[in-house]
Amino acid sequence: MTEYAPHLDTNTIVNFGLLAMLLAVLVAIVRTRSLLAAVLLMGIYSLISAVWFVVLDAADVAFTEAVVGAGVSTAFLLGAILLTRTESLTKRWQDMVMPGLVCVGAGVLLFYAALDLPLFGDPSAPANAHVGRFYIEETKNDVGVPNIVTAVLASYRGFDTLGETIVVFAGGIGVALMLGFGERSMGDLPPALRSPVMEALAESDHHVVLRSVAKLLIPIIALYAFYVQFHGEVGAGGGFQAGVIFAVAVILHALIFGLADTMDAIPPELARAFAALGVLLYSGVGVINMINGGNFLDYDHLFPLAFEAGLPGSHLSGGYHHWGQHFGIIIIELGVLFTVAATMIAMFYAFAGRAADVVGEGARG
Amino acid sequence: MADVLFWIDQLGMALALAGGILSVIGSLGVLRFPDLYTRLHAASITDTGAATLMLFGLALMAGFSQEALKLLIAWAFVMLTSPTASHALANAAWSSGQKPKLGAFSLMSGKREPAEADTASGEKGGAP
Amino acid sequence: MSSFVGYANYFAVIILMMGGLYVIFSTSNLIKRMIGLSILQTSVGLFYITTSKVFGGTVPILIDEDDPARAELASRLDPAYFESAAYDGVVYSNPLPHVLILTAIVVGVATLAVGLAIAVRVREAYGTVEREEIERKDRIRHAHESYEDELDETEASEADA
Amino acid sequence: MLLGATAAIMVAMVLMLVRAFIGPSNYDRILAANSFGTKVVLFIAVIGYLFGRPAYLDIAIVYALINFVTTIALMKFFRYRSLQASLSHRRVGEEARDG
Repeated sequence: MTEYAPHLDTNTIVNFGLLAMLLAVLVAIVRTRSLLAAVLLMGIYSLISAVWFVVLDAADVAFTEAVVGAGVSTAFLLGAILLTRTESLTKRWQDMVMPGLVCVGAGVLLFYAALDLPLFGDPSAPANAHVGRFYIEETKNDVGVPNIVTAVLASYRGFDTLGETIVVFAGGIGVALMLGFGERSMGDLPPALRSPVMEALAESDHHVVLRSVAKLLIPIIALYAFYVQFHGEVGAGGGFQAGVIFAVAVILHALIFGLADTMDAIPPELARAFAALGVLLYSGVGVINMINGGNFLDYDHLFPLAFEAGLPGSHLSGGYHHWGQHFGIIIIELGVLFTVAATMIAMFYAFAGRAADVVGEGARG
Repeated sequence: MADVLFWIDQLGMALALAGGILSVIGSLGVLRFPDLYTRLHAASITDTGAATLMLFGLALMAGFSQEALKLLIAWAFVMLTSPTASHALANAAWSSGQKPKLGAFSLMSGKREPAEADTASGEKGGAP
Repeated sequence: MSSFVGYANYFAVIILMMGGLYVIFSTSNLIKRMIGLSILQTSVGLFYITTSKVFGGTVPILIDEDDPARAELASRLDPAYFESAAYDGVVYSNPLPHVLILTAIVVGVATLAVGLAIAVRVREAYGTVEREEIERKDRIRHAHESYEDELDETEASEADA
Repeated sequence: MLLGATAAIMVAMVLMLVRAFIGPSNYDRILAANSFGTKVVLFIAVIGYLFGRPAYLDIAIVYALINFVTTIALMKFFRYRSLQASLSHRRVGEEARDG
């Protein structure tokens, strides 16, 4: 086998170009004084890294980073800035020297350590040659799903993904415990507490164009979320990305039609219920597998073996279709969709809904 | 038949290149124009123009396939969202009191206010 | 030249990591530090995906036999390299790091939201999100509480004296 | 030719980044972010064909939608400093009158 020597092709050149852009945005984020500009540059930073993931053949990761990085985390950061009322930063050079030295020192050590890593793109690197190769070869006859990443995420590593779904659910509970569910703000706003800007809304802006386009777009985004969910095995996509896209559709509705209308449409109780339902659905599939005699999340036992053998082209009767795996992956991806979408919506309600308390803040020291 | 497909591919690539050049011109415009409203013009018009050229060029290369449909859907969304975002941005900037530099005028009264820029930044090239 | 291409990605990712770390250390504003944290998390994702890329590889989605993309992708690689890296006619990048980073990003947003919620409550409790002022107010509060404890002790000792 | 289109789009992205960095007012930065997002949609579509595997077009579509939502969130934040206020006339009208 010829000794692998990395050489420049278009993929590598575009990769270096994007990394240069990332470094430029990083310098801008470090130097900027206004917190709002930092949030905006953070959106651009996650956008460039999403494109960089696309260039390096990571379609699912690019999907998640594009949707999560630009959409949801910008909304949370803006909500937090609104609630903490800090918009400009004070910078003293004294507290720049020591962190700078520490980071440069750590960077030099990491550079030295990076010299032992395999060359960029080397197929015979231990990770790519043995472990990665196993999953590329075994997916067809174990799970029978074209998208290897979804197969590993949902079937080989199903238990870990259950853990991650519960982590997202726990994050939602944590935010709800600290910021409430946003219902308190939906009470009638006493005039004293109304922030002056609300009056400015009354006559000057009427945003007709924005409202009509939003009315058109919101159902399309929600529909696209389900498309991403159900074609998760064939192309790039899956439960996580679909959940966040659905949450972004609800956030767009809240941004344009006001949180009150959105809470009428999707009440916080519904969001709480669906978050729990998703985790229940996911672990329920595991229990069904155990009832049918398999391990906790072994979807080959999703259906009783006699029933699955009877299905057309099933791998038990000579074909190569893993019906249990297909349906198992779809159902748990649906569970992940419910949990992630409901948790992101509940978190947005918590951040956006809490503004009214702070407006009248002066009560607590 | 093969050379027809070849020429369609070449036409598609040429359209994509034209779209790329148009977006570079648009970005140059965004950099060089004096105030927000002219930059909005430069950005949103060339965005939709470059999107149309490029996505149709790629759809030509994709032929009758699922990719071509996805390209057209992406084109439809860009045409729907980019002008709306620019409109909302202009509306927000205008109502927050950011006056255009060249020849500011007031909507309601219809008469021409002296351009704020003449007094504020003291530029010599005042409104005609 | 080839050793530069081999390590350049790692160096760029390390610079991004250190940039995120610097943002966390140098600012006193809690929200800006959360932004530094998410830069650090994203750069870890970049590092994992750098190790997963196989030269000339494509998205790890299995291409079925009759797809014309197979010939297209095979034509781009020199045959000697192709035999060793390909799996039934196509070179795929390593899918495993993608799975890890996919969930890391979603969990990262959940923890970002919890961190921001903590920052909001800190703001409501202390009236500020700057680290120095929070520490100063803490010291004042401790001094205040220790003074009250002394008062209680003196009253208690007088009561039972 | 496709390489030329990719290079052109990358140059356009860099120029848009420059506007995002120096943009005097925050509205310029939103403009730069919005236009940057649209250029990224085109860039993803082109490199799909440049590398011979157009598997990323879903990401281009998703990005056309998400970019709009981010621009609206930023615009509403800079202008109204509130994420919960409604922009629709009906609701605002009632609140203003009886508020």
